[in-house]
Amino acid sequence: MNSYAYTLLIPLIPFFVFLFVGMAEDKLKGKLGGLIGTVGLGIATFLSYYTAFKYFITDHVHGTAYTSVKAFEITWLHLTEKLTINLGILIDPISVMMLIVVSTVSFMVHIYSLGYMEGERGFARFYSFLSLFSFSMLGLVLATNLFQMYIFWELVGVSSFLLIGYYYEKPSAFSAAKKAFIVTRFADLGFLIGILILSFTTGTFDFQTLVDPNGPAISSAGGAAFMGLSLLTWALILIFVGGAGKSAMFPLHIWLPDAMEGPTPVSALIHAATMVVAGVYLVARLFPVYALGGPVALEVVAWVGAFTSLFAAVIALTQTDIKRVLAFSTMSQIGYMMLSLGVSGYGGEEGLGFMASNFHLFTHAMFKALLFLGAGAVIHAVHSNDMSEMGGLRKYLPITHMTFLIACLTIAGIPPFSGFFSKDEILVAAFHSNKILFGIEYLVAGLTAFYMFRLYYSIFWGHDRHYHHTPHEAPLVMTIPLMILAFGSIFSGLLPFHHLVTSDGLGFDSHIDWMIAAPSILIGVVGIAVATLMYKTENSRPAAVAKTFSHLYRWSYRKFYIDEVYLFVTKKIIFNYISRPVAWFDRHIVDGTMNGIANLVVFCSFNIKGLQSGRVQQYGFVFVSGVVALVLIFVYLL
Amino acid sequence: MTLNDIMFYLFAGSILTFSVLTVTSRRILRSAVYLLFVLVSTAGIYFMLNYNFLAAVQLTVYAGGIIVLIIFSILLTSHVSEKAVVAPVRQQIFSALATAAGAALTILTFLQYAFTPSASPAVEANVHNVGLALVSYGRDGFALPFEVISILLLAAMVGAIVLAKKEKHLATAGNQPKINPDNSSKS
Amino acid sequence: MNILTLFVVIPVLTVAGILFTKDLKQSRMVSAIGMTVQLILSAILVYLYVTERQAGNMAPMLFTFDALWFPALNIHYAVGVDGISVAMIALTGVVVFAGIFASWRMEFLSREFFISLILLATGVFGFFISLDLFTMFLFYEIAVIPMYLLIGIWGSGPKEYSAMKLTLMLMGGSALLMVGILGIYFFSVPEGGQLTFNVLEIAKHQIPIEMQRFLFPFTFVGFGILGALFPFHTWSPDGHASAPTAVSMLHAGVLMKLGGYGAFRVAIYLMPEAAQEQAWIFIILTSISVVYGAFGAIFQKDLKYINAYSSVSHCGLVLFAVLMMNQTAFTGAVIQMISHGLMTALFFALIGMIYGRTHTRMINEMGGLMKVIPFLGVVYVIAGLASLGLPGFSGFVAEMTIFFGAYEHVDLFHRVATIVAVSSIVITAVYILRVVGTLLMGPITDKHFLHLEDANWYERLSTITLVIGITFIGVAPLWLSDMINFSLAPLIEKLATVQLPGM
Amino acid sequence: MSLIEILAMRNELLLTIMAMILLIIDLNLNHAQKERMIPISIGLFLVVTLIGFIPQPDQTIFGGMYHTNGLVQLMKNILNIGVLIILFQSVSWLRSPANSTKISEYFFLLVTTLIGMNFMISSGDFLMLYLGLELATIPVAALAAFTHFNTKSSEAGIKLLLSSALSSGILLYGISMIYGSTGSIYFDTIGAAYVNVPLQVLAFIFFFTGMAFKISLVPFHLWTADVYEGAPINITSYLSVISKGAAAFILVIVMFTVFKELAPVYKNMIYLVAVLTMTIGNLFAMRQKNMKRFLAFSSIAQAGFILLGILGTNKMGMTSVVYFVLVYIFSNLGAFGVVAAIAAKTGKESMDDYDGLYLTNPKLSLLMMLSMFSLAGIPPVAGFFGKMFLFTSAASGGYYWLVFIAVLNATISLYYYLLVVKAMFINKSDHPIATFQSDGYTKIGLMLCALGIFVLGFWSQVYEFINNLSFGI
Amino acid sequence: MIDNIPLNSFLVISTLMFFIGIYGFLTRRNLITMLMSIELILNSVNINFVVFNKFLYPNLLHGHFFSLIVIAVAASEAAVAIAIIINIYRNFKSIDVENLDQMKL
Repeated sequence: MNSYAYTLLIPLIPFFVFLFVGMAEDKLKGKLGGLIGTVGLGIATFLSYYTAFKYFITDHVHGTAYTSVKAFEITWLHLTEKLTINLGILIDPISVMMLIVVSTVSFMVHIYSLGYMEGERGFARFYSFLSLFSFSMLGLVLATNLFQMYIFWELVGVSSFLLIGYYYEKPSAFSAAKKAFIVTRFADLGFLIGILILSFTTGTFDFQTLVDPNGPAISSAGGAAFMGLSLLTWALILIFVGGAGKSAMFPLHIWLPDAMEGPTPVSALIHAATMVVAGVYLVARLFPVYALGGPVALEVVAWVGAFTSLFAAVIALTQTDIKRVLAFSTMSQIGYMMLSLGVSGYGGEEGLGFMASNFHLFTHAMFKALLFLGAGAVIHAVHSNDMSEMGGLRKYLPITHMTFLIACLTIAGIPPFSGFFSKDEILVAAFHSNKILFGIEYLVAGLTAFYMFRLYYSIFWGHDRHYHHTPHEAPLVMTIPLMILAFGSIFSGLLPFHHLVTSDGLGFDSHIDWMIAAPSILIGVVGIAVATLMYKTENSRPAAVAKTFSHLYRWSYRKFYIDEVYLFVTKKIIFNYISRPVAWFDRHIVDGTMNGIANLVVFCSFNIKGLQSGRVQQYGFVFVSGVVALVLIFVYLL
Repeated sequence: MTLNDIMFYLFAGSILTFSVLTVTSRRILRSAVYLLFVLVSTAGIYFMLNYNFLAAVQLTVYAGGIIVLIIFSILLTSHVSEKAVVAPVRQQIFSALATAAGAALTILTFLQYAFTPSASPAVEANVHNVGLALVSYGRDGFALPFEVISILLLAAMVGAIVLAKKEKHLATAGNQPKINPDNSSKS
Repeated sequence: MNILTLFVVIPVLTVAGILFTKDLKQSRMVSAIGMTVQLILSAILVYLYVTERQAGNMAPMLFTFDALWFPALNIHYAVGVDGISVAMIALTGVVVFAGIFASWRMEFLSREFFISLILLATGVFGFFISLDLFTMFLFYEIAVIPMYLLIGIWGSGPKEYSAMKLTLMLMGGSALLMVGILGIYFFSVPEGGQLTFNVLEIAKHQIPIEMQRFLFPFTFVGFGILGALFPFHTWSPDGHASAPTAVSMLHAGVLMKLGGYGAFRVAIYLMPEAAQEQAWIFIILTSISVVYGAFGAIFQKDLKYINAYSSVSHCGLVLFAVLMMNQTAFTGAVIQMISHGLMTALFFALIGMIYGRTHTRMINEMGGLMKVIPFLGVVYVIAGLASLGLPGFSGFVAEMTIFFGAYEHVDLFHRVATIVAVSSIVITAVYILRVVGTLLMGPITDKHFLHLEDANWYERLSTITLVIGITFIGVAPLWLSDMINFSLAPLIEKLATVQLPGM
Repeated sequence: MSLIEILAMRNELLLTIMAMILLIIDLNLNHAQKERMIPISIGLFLVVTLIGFIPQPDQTIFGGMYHTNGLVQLMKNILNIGVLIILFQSVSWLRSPANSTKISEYFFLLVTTLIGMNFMISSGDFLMLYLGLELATIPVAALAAFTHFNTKSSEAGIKLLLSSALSSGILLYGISMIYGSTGSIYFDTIGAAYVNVPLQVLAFIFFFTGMAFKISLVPFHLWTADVYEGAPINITSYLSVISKGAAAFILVIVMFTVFKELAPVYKNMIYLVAVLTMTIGNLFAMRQKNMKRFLAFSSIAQAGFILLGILGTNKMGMTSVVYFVLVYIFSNLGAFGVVAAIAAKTGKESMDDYDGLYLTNPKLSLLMMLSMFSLAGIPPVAGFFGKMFLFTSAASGGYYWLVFIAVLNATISLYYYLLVVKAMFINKSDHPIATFQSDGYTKIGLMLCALGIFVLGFWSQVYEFINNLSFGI
Repeated sequence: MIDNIPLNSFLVISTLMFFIGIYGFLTRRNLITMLMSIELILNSVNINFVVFNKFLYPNLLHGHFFSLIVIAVAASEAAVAIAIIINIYRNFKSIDVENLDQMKL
């Protein structure tokens, strides 16, 4: 026990809230369940902020590196002689940072949902699931070892599943949940195999041991090779597959757009701010191992990140469902973070990418949550997700409009909003590493600005649509979180991340490189300008553009047909070409053999009945023949 | 060749011939008579072997008793002139093959074996010795089988009587429940 | 009286008690009382066992009792438990208890039903406490045969066919087993010694390696058939599909575990050399089992078939782990047995309850049930999640232990096999979610479903007992794994001494 | 020879006296009084059975022709108990008008066959063996043909008699060769002189087939089904249980003593015959619908299992054979008893008629089920132990594959035994056999069977007792 | 008396007779002739016993008595057989063995 032991409460409070609200669901009338959940999370949030304050400020001796602290640890299960699964709490810069992100966004969503989910059937259930998610996510970020992370990783997956499938009576909602679960589960397979390899290569799960640059884990990197790469590299790539699944990296991203079937606060919490960055967090967590033990793996991370960011941005250009646009934008931004990690080196200035990635993670959480909650407020008002059914909403929803605009500017990387700072760091890191990646990111920055403002204009500008009833601003309980998050979006860029969250715990100085920043601002502005031109007022330009690039447009609109490919693989290949034959094989070959044996016995039984003819002379004949045969065999043959 | 030899071959020939005739003759009554000849010839061999008592028993019990019984029953169950139905050729051939194989194997085995006669002095099978053995209960005495055979004969007698006994009440009782309806088991 | 003997005596007394009952109410009451006592006794046994171990008793088997039964053949009634058997007994206690309540409304020939059910349980308990191969085999068969009546009389669908198939295949398995056991018996001691059936005695000596090579496949496959080893698993889908609820529960939950337990306790423990040599064949078969069962389950439409195939997959994992022959994998195998026992019993209980309401087991004829029977729906989801290996439930612990144990082998063959087995977790997710989605989610497909009633008290009791078991192990597995681990020591020592030429 | 020595034959003597008493009493009864014979006979037989349990020293009398020891006496007691149960079970059949005039003849013939068997298993030479065998067969043929009006009965009788005459002819021929090659008919003398030469092997085979006929081993079994079906049911159970048990017993004794030098040869032969017997018996039994015929074939398969015990050629083998016979008597008589009880009341003996029996006659069904399980070798009933020990003794000879085949066959046999269980418990019937009450005698008979089926397995002293009396090669 | 005749001649005769009897048993359709075939078989056995006794072991009379007993057994067998045959004749009005196949499968 040490001075951080109280942090145990941070995940446990939501857990008990989950148990209580979940079991007493029927008994909790009205908003009681929600209130309990919100209060519980409020406490957890407070404790998180206290921890951050304590860790970064009070307990930190200036100029020294941030050390990781094991606040708590118990043995959960002995696996092998060496490997033991522990459950505990690890406090270090990135976990504390994530603690802030998770608890803040979660708390906001809790408050927001009091309004948004009002009157829904199963209101308490919603809150119990939210608490479960918060518990799992907090457990994940606080994990002391890889296996604990995997445990909570799975729990996060299942809470995401439950929340996406919240409207379980809607078949699309459930199938989206199922898809999310299965795709991430598939990715987790990689994660698990990665853990198997890693743990048997290094002999430990523990993060502190694993990431020690001088520890056994990294030094054993030169171990046995398999197909040209060391086992450690394979392990890291497989672990990244797990991360890629959760973080919706190409090609495991397909679940994320569908996940928007869940209630919007859920999308904000899980599919924008917290769970989807778990992959980033995972790589960041193991960053020293990646950087020192498996540079090849890190390269894979970079390229996958870069490709995903471009790919998602291109799709986002053409989507009409506002939540999907946001979802693809999330993918794109996470791609940024991955890329940033991928181009980073270990220690000091080299670790700029690492810092930038975490920085972007942090700011992104704020503005993306804001965007989603804002979108939620819009949907709340017009009861539709479709852009074409929106327009001119700025006068009905002033607060939402303002906050949404702030978020858009932030994501477009316009200074002085926070997104500018974090994105700039990423671009710098990429620039120093690989020019192609850097180029891609420039392009993506422009695309981002364009599609965000396309979204913005489509919703809030243009003329009114035929609304069922006049849209009205959301209640205070929903707008306050918007405002808080907007505040965060604006100002979180000012946090001195390069002093707080670095690859080796030591701070370094960083400044804005205007040679890179200026063009990026310019690209952002161009993007906004084009969007303004095309979408501020209704005109024929978008259609013309779409027509000009009709192929590209259609491919983008259909998300490059990846879903269809998946459908083909799952429905056709797995169901029809594997499962059906297996079932057939089982019924007809395996079972058929067993039945065949039985039938053979019956067949024999029917075919020897001639022996029993009822004729005593035949009996005698058989008798005598039997005697003769026995004599022949045993007297003369043997 | 002595007279004994001739006698032996005569008996042997008649045994074999009449045996074959017994099992091939199509007239049942004739079969019975052939069987009688076989049995009598066998008795002749017993006489030749000096087992007079046994020969006498053979003649009285076998030839006299059993054959008479058989002939009576033949007369009861068939007409004298009736020709027996012959078994199908297939059955005959297979039976012949099996029995021929059996006979060949058995004879072969017999011929292979070197029988060694006992060196002990012979005991004459006269009535005195036979009688003595039949009532002696020590080693080589046959009192026990002799007693047991009486039970067997009694049992056979009772059995035969019980089977042959006409049941008066059954003749009239047409409504007697049949335990085994004849068609029930033809499955 | 020895506490272990009570495990056989109480069911027998219960059966005797049921004989005097008149109707359903009385007979189920007697059964419930008997099996509650049994459950409590299991709990006491776990407690006593743990205390005894903590007190430093290092004997391989505790609470032993030994009575000479057939002196001529040196057959004993020998009982004793180690951590593994204690765990299995506890599992059996829970499942049987839940099974009784799941069949609370067995109207037709209720007395006979409960008698058969409890006889089955007697066999299972007896099997787990036995140290003597003869009594073990005896109890094994006692456990199998009531199955025939239970499925044949109270089953549904092609029940006669299924019952016959199941019984005959399992008896075919016992044919193999018989050869194995007799072979072990005649080579149990070095030439000239007093032959013995006692497992502990036999383990002290090495059975000649040539005999092991001959006997191991017999023994292992013999038990494997009960453990649904591919390709001898086909009794399982049909049998489960036709069996009444409680019987499926007991069968999949407990009876199939006899296979895994036996394979471990007899085949591997007594013939480690041959096991090492021949393991690869069975590893291939069990790997196939694991994946094949899961793929088979995807395609099924009948809830029970789905679960039956899933059992093939999960039980395949048990045998897979047993064949990995190291401490971790063994521990995993035992936990998996318990975990699967609880989960699958829960599944079958739920399926029975749902079937009792909707009168169909075809998933495409159902839908949206979550709304009308939320309790059963939620528990079904819990069972599903447990089955697909979610942390917090027992399945996760078991699977992870197995995977880590299996991966401990450094050679490529074992590792590839492990990865094949690991991949089943995704396929499992696919079919579980497919069922949950079709069955519980979505709109209500049939308006008759609107009038369905949610679970009764006895159904709740039955399911909650099992859920508690699953989560308890899932959340706090350490005590269980330590209990098992300790008991594996003799076997591990034995395996460590195995020297094989050319391996 | 003193009186004490004569008393060694007390079973045979008592039975003979009983037979005579029956004949004499019968002469003094008119038609209406014939039924009185039932309690008298059963009472007398009970006395004989009880006396059989008085311990007795081992004796060899008549110069070795007759010997008795603990094992033989035990076997006689087993047979006595079996016959006693059969007597109980035959009462209701005897009371039917068709048979009521022949009650004392029935008892008389049954007792004489039992005398024959007693002599057979006590025999110390081939003459007594043969004589016992015939005494045990000829009256049974008369019994099989007992029901006049039933053509099947007569058919069964003549088939039994002719087949058995053929088989005993071959057996006799074998004995003549044995005599020719050894010069003696006494077991002890022959045993010392018997070696593995062609003639003696041939003689042994002839002898063996004759015995195999009695035990109905394949391919010498074909008479069994027809005779069992045609004969009155009590005679069928007598044939399938008592005759078979006695013959199996003496076969084991002879093989272990007289022909022990031939063991290497006859083990192979028994292997072959055992496999054939079990398999063919099972294959036939599978399809039978007539319960008697069904039990006939099942008893053929059971005989195959008995051979497994011989293969051990050791003490364990003999013990297991005797033990199996004991268990088998109770199991099979339980089954036959139920069939007989139902046939006596309803005249039905097809398996289809048994549909839904449990609902109307639960006790009979339960006993039937227990018997079936016992025959199939399912624990906890005694049959399991019987089979298990037979397998053990076969395994002790190293015949693992044979054990495997045997257990597979046991599985097949389980199939058809379960068919009966299925008919009674699972099948539904529109016209089930109505609920009925059997008479007291039948009930006692059935209860004895149930008791035996349950107790013999768990009560290990029985096995120990036998084991202490047994011997091996 | 006939010591100069080899033992094997007798054995061949008896063996042939034995198998002729069996052949008769297997082919004769009439129950009574089957019975007669049985008598042939028994008779051949008797010859064997007697000849063995006389030629090989004349010191004791085992074979002789065996034959004697066999004759008696044959008689009782025949008695019962004929009783049954007559019974059958009453029922079937025929004693052809081919008619006796009410029970088969």
